[in-house]
Amino acid sequence: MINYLANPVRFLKFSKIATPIFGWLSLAAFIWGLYLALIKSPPAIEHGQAVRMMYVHVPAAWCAQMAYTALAIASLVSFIWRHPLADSAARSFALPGTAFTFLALVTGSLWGKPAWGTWWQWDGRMTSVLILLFIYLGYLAIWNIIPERKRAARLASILAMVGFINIPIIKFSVDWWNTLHQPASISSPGAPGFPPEILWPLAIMVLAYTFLFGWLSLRGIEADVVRSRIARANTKPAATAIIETL
Amino acid sequence: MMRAMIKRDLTLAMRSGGTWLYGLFFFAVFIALSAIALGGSLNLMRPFAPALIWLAVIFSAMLSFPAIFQTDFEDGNLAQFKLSNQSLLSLCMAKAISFAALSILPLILATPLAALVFDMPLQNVMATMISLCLAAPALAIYGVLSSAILAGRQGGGFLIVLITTPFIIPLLIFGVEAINGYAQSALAAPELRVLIGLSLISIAVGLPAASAALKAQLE
Amino acid sequence: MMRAMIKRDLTLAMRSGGTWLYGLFFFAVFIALSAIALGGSLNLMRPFAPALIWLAVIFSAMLSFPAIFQTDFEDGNLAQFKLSNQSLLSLCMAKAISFAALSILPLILATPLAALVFDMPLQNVMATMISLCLAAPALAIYGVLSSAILAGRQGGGFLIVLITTPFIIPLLIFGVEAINGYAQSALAAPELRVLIGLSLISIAVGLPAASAALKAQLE
Amino acid sequence: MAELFSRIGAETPIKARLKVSDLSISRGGTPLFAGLSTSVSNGDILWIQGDNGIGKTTLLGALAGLNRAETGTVEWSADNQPCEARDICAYQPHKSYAKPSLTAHEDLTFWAKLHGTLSLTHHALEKVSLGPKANVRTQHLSAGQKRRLALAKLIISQKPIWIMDEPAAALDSDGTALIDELVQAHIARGGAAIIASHSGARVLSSATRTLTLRATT
Amino acid sequence: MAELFSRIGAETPIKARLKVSDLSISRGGTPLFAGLSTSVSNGDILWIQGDNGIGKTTLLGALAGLNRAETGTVEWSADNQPCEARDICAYQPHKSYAKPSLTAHEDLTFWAKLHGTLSLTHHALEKVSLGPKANVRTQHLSAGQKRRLALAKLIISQKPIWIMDEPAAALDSDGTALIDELVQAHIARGGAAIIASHSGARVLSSATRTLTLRATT
Ligand code: HEM
Ligand SMILES: Nc1ncnc2c1ncn2[C@@H]1O[C@H](COP(=O)(O)OP(=O)(O)OP(=O)(O)O)[C@@H](O)[C@H]1O
Ligand SMILES: Nc1ncnc2c1ncn2[C@@H]1O[C@H](COP(=O)(O)OP(=O)(O)OP(=O)(O)O)[C@@H](O)[C@H]1O
Ligand SMILES: [Mg+2]
Ligand SMILES: [Mg+2]
Repeated sequence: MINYLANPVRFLKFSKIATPIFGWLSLAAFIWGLYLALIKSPPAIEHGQAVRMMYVHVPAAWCAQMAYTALAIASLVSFIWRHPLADSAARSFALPGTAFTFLALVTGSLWGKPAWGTWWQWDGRMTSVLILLFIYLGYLAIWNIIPERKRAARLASILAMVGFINIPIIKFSVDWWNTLHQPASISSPGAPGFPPEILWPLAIMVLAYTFLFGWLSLRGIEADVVRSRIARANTKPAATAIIETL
Repeated sequence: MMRAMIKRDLTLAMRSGGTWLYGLFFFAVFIALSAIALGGSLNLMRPFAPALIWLAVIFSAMLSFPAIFQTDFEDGNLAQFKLSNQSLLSLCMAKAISFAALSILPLILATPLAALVFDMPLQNVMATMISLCLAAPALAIYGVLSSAILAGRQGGGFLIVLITTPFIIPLLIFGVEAINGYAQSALAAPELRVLIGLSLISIAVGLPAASAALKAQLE
Repeated sequence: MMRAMIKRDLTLAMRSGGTWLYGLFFFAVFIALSAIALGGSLNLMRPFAPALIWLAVIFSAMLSFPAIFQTDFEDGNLAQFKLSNQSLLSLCMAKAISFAALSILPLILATPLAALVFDMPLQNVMATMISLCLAAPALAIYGVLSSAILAGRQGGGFLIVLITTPFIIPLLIFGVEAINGYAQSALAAPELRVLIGLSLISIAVGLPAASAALKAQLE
Repeated sequence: MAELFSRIGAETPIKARLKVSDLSISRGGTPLFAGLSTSVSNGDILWIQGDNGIGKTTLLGALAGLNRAETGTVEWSADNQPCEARDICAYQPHKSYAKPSLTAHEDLTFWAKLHGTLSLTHHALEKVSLGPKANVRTQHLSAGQKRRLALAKLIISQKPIWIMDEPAAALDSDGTALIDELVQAHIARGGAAIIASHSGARVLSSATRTLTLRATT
Repeated sequence: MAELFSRIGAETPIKARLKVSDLSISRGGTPLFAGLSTSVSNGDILWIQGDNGIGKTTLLGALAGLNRAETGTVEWSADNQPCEARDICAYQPHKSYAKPSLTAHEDLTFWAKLHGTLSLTHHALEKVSLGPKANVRTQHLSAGQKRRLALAKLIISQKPIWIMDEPAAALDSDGTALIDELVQAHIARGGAAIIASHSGARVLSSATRTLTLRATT
C-alpha cells in the first residue's frame, strides 16, 4: 500500500478519492458526536456541565500525540529513503498536530478553571503537552527558516526522530515530577473507566478528530506535491554547456 | 530618512523566517523552565510571578541586543551609512524604535498569557504590563547603546549582558516594586514615575552616547 | 585528529579576548538579577538556590550553543572539513568536548561562589556540583546537535533555545530533584543515575544525529 | 618545488577520475544548466567559462560534492574504485576560509594536521610568499594575502584534483604567475585541475578542455 | 546614460577636491607608507597600483574617511569649502555590502532613499544588468552579480568622487567594459575616481594619474 502510494502521481489519484471521504466522514462524526456529547449525555457528578469539555479535550490530546507519532514515522522514512512524498507527509502532519496540541492546552485550561479553580497548573501531564507544543514549534520553525526544501526536510526529520525518543523521557520525568491531572482512566487496563453514556460520545469524537486529522494531512500533502510540481515545471535551462577539447 | 531605516529593519525581520518572533519563544521557554525548576507549585510561585515575567522580558531583550548593529557592522553597511548624508543620531533613534517594536512589544503583549500560567490576579497583570511599557524606551536605548559600543566584537553577546546589567538593575527594581505600588495607588504610584524618569534620561543621554559610540567605531 | 580540532577551538577561544569567559559573566548576572528580582531575602530564596543555579547554568550554556558551528559554517570551514578525510562524527565529538571544557566546566567551578551568595549548606553545594557534572555531557551534546541543525541560519540563537528546551527539561527536573536525593542517599540517589543514563543516551543518539545534521547541511 | 608534491610524485600517482553524467541543477525554480556530461582525470585542466551568474560556482560545488545533484550524477573514483569527493578533491572557494583570529601559520597548520601533511606547511607558506606574514592573524591579511593562504591550503591538501573558483581574483601579477606555476607543477605530477575563471590566466591557455556555459536565448 | 548622472550634469558640477598631505599609516607596528601627498579633483582618475598587501585598501579607507590618519591629513572640500568625506565620496569596498535577505531591488532602494535618488534605482539596476534579478535575494546572487549591485549603489549615490577597491574582481568581460563605461561617463560629467586595481582595465589606461606603492627594499 505504502509502496504503491509512494509515487506522487498515484498518490494524487488516491487522494482525489480519499480526501473527500475523510472530510465527509469527519463532518458526520462531528455532528453525531457533538449531538451525543452536548445534548444526550448526562453531566458528571463532580464536574457538572463542564464535563462536556472533555469531549473536545481528550480527543485533541490524543490526536496531538498520534500526529507526532505519524510525523516521526514519516520522518524516518524520509530520512532513510529520501522520499519526497514522505517529506510532504511529515510536513503536513505537523500543522494539524500543532493545532491539536494547542487545542488540548486551550480546552484543558478552559476546563481547569471550573475544575481546579485555575487556568493552569504546573502539573506533569500539562507540562509535557506544553513541551510537545515546543517540539512542534521547533519542527515547524526549521521548515520555515531553511529555504532549500531538501535540506529543510532532512534537518527537520532528524529533529523529529530525536524528538520522538525524547517523548517517553519527557513523559516519564514530568509525570514523575508533579502529578495532579486525571490519571489515564481509559487507556490503562483495569482502570475504573467511564460509564458507557460518556464513553460512546467520546469514542465518536475521537473518530471525528482522527478523520479531521486525515483530511487535513491529505490536503496538506496534495498542496505540497502540487507546489513542488510547479517548481519543477519550468524546465528550460538558463545556460547550455559547450565543451571543447583543445 | 529614519522611515527608510525602520522600514528596512522591519522588512529584514519579516524576511528572516519569523526570527523576530523567537524572542517570544525565549520568553515562553524562560517562564516554563523557571516554573519547572522552582517545583511548579502555584502557591509558592505566585508572589514571584511579576519578578519572573520581568526577568523573562529583560533576558529576552538583552539577548536581542547584539543583533542591533552586529550584522550592519560586519557586512559593511554601517561604514556605508557613515558615508551617506544621514546623521548617526537618527540612525540610533530608528534602531531603538524598530527594536522596541520588534523585540519588546511582542513580549509585553504576551504578558497576560504568562500571567495565566502563574494564576496572577488581574490587577497585578495590569501593573506588570504598565511597568514594562514605561520601561520599554529605556530598555531599547540601553540596547542600542551597548550594541553600538560592542559592534563588531566577537562574543559581544555575553559582554553586552554584562555592560547593560548596571543600567537595567534600576529598571528591574522599580519595575518589580511598581506592582506593589500600583496595588496601592494605581497610576499615581511613585515607582511608575521613576520608570518614566529613567526612560526620559535614557533618551536624553543614551541616544547621543550611542551615536558617539558608532562614530568612534567607524574611524 | 580530534586533538587538532580541540586544540584549534581552545586557541580560538583564548584569542578571542576572553569571550569564552563571558558565559561565566552571564551566569553571575543571572544569579544577581534573579536575586534582585525575587526580593533578595535569603530565607525566602534558600530553598530555590539549587534551582536558580541550575537555571543559570542552563541558560548560560544554551546561549553559547549557536557559536558551536555558526562561524565554522559561515566562513566555509565546515565545507572544507567535509572535504578533509575526517569523519563528521569525530568533529562532533571534538566540538562537544571543547564546549564542555570551555563553556560548562567554568560554570560548575563557579557554583560554590554562587552558593555562597545564597548561603547554601555545604551538602547542597556538593549535590548541585555533582548533578551538574553528570549532566554536562548531555548538555554539551544537545548543544552540538542543535547547533548542527541550525548552523548558518540567522537568528538561530533563539531558535536553538526553543529546540533544545524539550531535551533539557528532563535534565533540569532530575538535576534539581537530585539535590534532595543526595541529601537522603548520597551518591546512590536514583536521580543521579537517571542523569548518567540521560548522558549516555545523548552520546549514543545525539552524536550520530548531529553528524547526520552536519552532513545534511553540506549537501 | 619538487618537495611540495613529493607525495604524489613519489608514489605512483593515484588514478583519480571525476565523471559527470547528465547533471542538472536549478536555482530559484529555473535550471541553471541541464544534461551536462564531462569527465576529468589525471593530467587534465578543465577551464570553466561563462558570464556572471551563469552557474559556475554552483557547478564547482556539485563537482566537489558540496551540492547534491538534482538529476544526473557526479561520480568520483580513485584507482578505478568508486570513492567520495573528499578522497580526491580539494576545493578553493571564492571566499577565503581562514579563521580570523588564528595566525596564517596556525590556520595552515591545522589543515595540514587534518591532511597528515604537517611537514609541508613551512614550504607551502614560503611558496605563496606569506613567510613574512606567518605570524599575522588572518583577519589582518589583505585580500590578496588571504587568497594566497587559500592556495597554500590547496598545496598541503595533496589531493589529485584541484577545484578552483576564480583563483586569480584580487591577486597581483606575481600572484597570477604563482597560480600558473602551481597548477603546471601539479599537472606535471599527475594531478588535475578544474578552474572557473574570467581572466584567461596563462595556465588556462594550456587547458586541455574548456567548458563554456552560455546563456540560452 | 544621460539620465543617470543628470543631477551632476544638470547642476553645475560641485567642485570636489580631496587633498592628502604627508599621510602615513602603519599596521602591526610597521608603517605601510609614509609621507604620501597627492590630490584628486574633478575630472581625475587616480589609479592606485601595488602588490598584494602593500596597503592599497588601507589607503582607500583613509581617503574615504573610514580610517583615521596617523600623521598627516586628508582634507575634503566641496566648492572650496572644507567638508566631510561623506559629502563628496562614495566608497565601493572589496566586499559587497548587500543585506542577504533583501532582494537586490529592495537593497538598492534603501540606499537610494538615503541619498534622495529614488528615481534612479530602476535605471541603475538595468544599467548593471541586474534587471532580471531584481527580485532575487542578494544572498542568492553570484559573486559577480553582488559586485554589480555594488556598482549600482555607486551610481545612485550621485557623489562626485568614486573610490573603488578592486572593482573588476569577479566580473566577466561585459562587467569590466561596464566599469569602463560608467567611470568614463562619470568623469565626463565632472566626477572623479580613485581606483585600486591589479588588472589594467581599459579605463585605467585613460587614468590621469597613477599612484604605485612599491615595497622598499
Ligand atoms: C491545559 C491543561 C491540560 C492539558 C495539557 C491536558 C492534557 C491531557 C492529555 C495529554 C490527555 C491524554 C492522556 C492520555 O494519553 O491518556 C488528557 C486526558 C484527560 N484530561 Fe486533560 N489536560 C489538561 C487539563 C485537564 C483538566 C482541567 C481536566 C479536568 C479536570 C482534564 C481531564 C482529563 C481527562 C478526564 C482525560 C482523560 C483521561 C484518560 O482517560 O486517559 N484535563 N489531558
Ligand atoms: N533563489 C534564487 N532565485 C533566483 N535565482 C537564483 C536563486 N539562487 C540562485 N540564483 C541564481 O543562480 C545563479 C547562481 O550562479 P553562480 O553563483 O553559480 O554563478 P557564477 O557562474 O559562479 O557567477 P560569477 O561569475 O558571478 O561568480 C545566479 O544567477 C543567481 O542569481
Ligand atoms: N596587525 C598586523 N600585523 C602585521 N601586519 C598587518 C597587521 N594588520 C595589517 N597588516 C598588514 O597590512 C597590510 C594591509 O594591506 P591592505 O589590505 O591595505 O593591502 P592591499 O594593498 O589592499 O592588498 P591586496 O592587493 O591584497 O588587496 C597587509 O600587508 C597586512 O598583512
Ligand atoms: Mg561564482
Ligand atoms: Mg585590498
